[in-house]
Amino acid sequence: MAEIVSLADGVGRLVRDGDTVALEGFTHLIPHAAGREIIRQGRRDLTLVRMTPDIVYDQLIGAGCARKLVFSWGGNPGVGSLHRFRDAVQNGWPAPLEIEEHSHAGMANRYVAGASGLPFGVLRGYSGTDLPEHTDTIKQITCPFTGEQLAAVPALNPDVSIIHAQRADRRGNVQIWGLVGVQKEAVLAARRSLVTVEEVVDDLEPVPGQMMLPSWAVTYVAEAPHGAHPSYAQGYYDRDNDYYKEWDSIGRKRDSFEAWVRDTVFGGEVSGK
Amino acid sequence: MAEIVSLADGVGRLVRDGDTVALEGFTHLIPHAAGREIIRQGRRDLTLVRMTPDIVYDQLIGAGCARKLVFSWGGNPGVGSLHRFRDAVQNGWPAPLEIEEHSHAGMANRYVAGASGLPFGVLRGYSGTDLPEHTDTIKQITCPFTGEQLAAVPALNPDVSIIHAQRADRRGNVQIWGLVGVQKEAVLAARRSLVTVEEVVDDLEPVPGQMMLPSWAVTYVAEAPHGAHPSYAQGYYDRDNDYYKEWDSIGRKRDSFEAWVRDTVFGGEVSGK
Amino acid sequence: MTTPQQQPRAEWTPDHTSDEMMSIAAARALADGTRCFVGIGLPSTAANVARRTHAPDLVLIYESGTLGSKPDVLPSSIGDGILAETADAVIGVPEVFNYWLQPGRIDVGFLGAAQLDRFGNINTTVIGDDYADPAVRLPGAGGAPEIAASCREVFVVVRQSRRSFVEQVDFVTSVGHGRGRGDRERLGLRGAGPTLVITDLGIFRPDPDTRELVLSQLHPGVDVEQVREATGWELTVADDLSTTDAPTAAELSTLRTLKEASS
Amino acid sequence: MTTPQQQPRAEWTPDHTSDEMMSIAAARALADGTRCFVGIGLPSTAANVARRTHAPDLVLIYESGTLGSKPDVLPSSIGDGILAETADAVIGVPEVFNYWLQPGRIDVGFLGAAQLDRFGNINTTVIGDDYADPAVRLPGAGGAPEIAASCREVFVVVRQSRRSFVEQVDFVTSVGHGRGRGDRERLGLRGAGPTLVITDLGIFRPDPDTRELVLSQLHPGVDVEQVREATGWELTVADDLSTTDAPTAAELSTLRTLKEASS
Repeated sequence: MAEIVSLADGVGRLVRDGDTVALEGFTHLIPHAAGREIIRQGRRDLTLVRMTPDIVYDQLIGAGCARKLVFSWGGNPGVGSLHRFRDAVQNGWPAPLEIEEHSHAGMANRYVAGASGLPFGVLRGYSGTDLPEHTDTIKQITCPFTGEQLAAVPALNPDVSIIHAQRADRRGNVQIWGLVGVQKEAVLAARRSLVTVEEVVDDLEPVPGQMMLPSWAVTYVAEAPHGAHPSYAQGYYDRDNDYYKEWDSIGRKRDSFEAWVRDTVFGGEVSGK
Repeated sequence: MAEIVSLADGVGRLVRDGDTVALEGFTHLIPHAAGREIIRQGRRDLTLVRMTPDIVYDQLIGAGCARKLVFSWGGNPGVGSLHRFRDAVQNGWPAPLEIEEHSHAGMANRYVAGASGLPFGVLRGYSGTDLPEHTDTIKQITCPFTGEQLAAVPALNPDVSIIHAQRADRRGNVQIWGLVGVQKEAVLAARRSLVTVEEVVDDLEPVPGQMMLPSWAVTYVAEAPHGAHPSYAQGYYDRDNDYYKEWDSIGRKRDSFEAWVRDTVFGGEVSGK
Repeated sequence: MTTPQQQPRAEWTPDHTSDEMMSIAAARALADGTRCFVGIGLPSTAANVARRTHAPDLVLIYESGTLGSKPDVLPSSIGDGILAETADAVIGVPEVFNYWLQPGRIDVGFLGAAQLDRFGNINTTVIGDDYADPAVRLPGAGGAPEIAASCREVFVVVRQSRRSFVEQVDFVTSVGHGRGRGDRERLGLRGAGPTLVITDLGIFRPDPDTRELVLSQLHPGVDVEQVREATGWELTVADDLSTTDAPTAAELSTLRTLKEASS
Repeated sequence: MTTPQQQPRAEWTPDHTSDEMMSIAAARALADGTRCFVGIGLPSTAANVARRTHAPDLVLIYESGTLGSKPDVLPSSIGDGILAETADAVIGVPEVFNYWLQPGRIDVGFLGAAQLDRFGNINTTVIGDDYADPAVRLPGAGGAPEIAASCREVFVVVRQSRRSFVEQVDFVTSVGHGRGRGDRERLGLRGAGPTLVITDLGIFRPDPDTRELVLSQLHPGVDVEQVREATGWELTVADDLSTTDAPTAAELSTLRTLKEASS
């Protein structure tokens, strides 16, 4: 059964230096509050896993939490580049960043394999691209029935997965709706998990399109209202498109980024509105 | 885009002698009306695929439509045996029935592979059982990363899959809710598909737990009110448990079964209430 | 799984039948909070009794796609609407097996059997030596092979006779302990296998060394000789053989209420 | 995919910019009823113009998990709430790739590119020869490799320059026609690959024999020399080179209304 804790306790008890950590949320319900809490707690040497490292990982990478990034698309969606990610890859600032690069289909199937208790997943992918030359977690496998060659990718089983959801009840059952991305797979693939939620309620009214995570499949639940900002939480608030544009200038320079860490992460200010 | 047709036309245009046909529906939404229509149209030499061949396949097998059965559990749920199935396997009546036998996990993964355009699926399954000795569609595969041995099963890609759903709109978009079983996979794995529905409506109001099949993923939609009877259609009618018990006596003897075919399938009577 | 007619062949007290004792003993084996993968028939009855007595937080998982069902009547099939309507989550069948069963998230797999052998292997496929020409064609595997492989442990509930309790099953549908200790590990099966077999006569547990099923508990009013008569191999009796507590009035009334409501 | 600032570098008429011509030409390429896997940025703009003009039944599929989205404003990311709220079906990301893209259910994959080469191969990974120490780190693959592999055909929309239109991409993120005819078959790629490349200067199609991208259409006001200047390989011009129809007033107003509403 998931225990309901504070965000600081949830991150503090679950995320350790050197862990492999996945924060998931595909454009919707990105766990930004948890990301800032990891920076605040000064975690180091993390292997960060995420299909779409966008602002939340630009922040963690810039703050020096990461040693390695496992990903398939790293950008500021609708705006452009992630400057902290680029600075780490191109200049090793604030620390060198090892990368393990896949496609979305490959990453999704790695999570599926992880959630399924299988050591690998199979897909029609990567053929003819330059990715297998640089990513040693892409191999070939032969169909035992047809002889066809397909791609195999190893399961992802993060030490900790963190996602954001709309609601949980007091027993720790989690309810998510709208775009659900790869969140269920990320939680089920992980050894430990934290779900931050907009609110904890007495009863979860059914919602069309809902995905439920039973309490016993989750380690901790923490209330973090507005915890997906600047991304959005369907039914609660919209995407803050201006923030994504603003991040382009905050993240562009090291000093403006460091000021953001100082003022917003450690200054205790609430980011955004 | 799915075309909306009559049940007779849908079955008539899609199901041909010798086809591999899957009627799916896991205890809920079993396409019984379509099964009777296949008997009525006198199809022969079908390879019938279904995880849980229950009454609907007992009827098709007894009526002589089937040459082969691909399945994982053949019984009358909550009641006992399928007498027509037993008579075919044990005595070859009315025709010998070849069987290809899997577990539920294996069958589910065969549909998943079929729906995914992959030639095979991988699972932790069958190890130590006597099934691989008798079923040549179970092989071993080695994980290219860990060296672990796992089971591989070939994709199922029926010529035709038939399912029953609660509703479709006039464009042929299909809405199902409640237990959704393996129906999406069965339709997506098939070359052609027929969805029978309780009703065709102007607009599909969202329902919690719904699964949607877009019109362009389906070949034909046919209205067949009460088409899942004696199984149930959540939101429409309950399971007719008495019918399942009654079937035990109808199916037990060849002559009572033949009377049922004559009277209920060809006599035009509506079965059950 | 076949459901023979209930035959109260040993009514040793006027208070309960041997079938009732079996269901109640099986129910007691489920600790509160356990995540239990429930087969239909005897296992489902027992699990629902448990949830209404000592284990209100028992998590019932049915292969039809329900996690945490809380039915208020006994479902007559594993896909009854009541299971979906009262579940914490409803999911597709592939997800049940791939995301929930296969990774070892389920504590107890609760299975029935047509034949069970000395090492807890289960047959629900064919009776007879020839698969191609069986004496009796049974329903087949269903979810059982992977339930038996992947749940942390397996409880089997079965009516005991020389027909059902055999030296070696005619067909291994679901692996128990193979031919003895070490076989599960060799086969890569990750759960502990059958740790408890509950019958209408008593309770069996695998010997820690040999993994042979050993009579460890007698239901009230049953003696060892009766069990030996109904066992198709040379029965071993545990040194610390004990007797099952008779059903309490509360247990019996819960079971009977459930049964009545569903008939 | 990076989104360079819009630079109306060739306003040959007072009526429209070269970027507008590009978006409208791209929109026209989508036949009504087409199932289109839409990348964000230029492809999304074009697809939404098409749906509002000649192709009301265009089926928009976004990798964030929406089938049949009908947004009334331009989504600012592939996961905008408007895409889910207006979709025929909302599904998880693994399902998008496994059940819908991989089996070849999608007619057109609509992609952007940072670099595109003579054979339509796409680079969105790194600029420079050394992957480990890149001159410019780009966002990476996203869904593109499998979109390019599995859609029945691929349309690419890209602003053309010697920087983006190169002899050979620095990194093959997504395969176009490899190094020429037969390469896709050899690699087991089941879709036809890029059949259309729409730029701000004109339209390219692969030569049926060599699979080299050949200029087949010029946008109004552009001449071949301008295209040659902006092409990083020795340009081949189709014998039947034609000129794109200028945007209609309806097309332009649709595009501008969409753009305004989203800014």
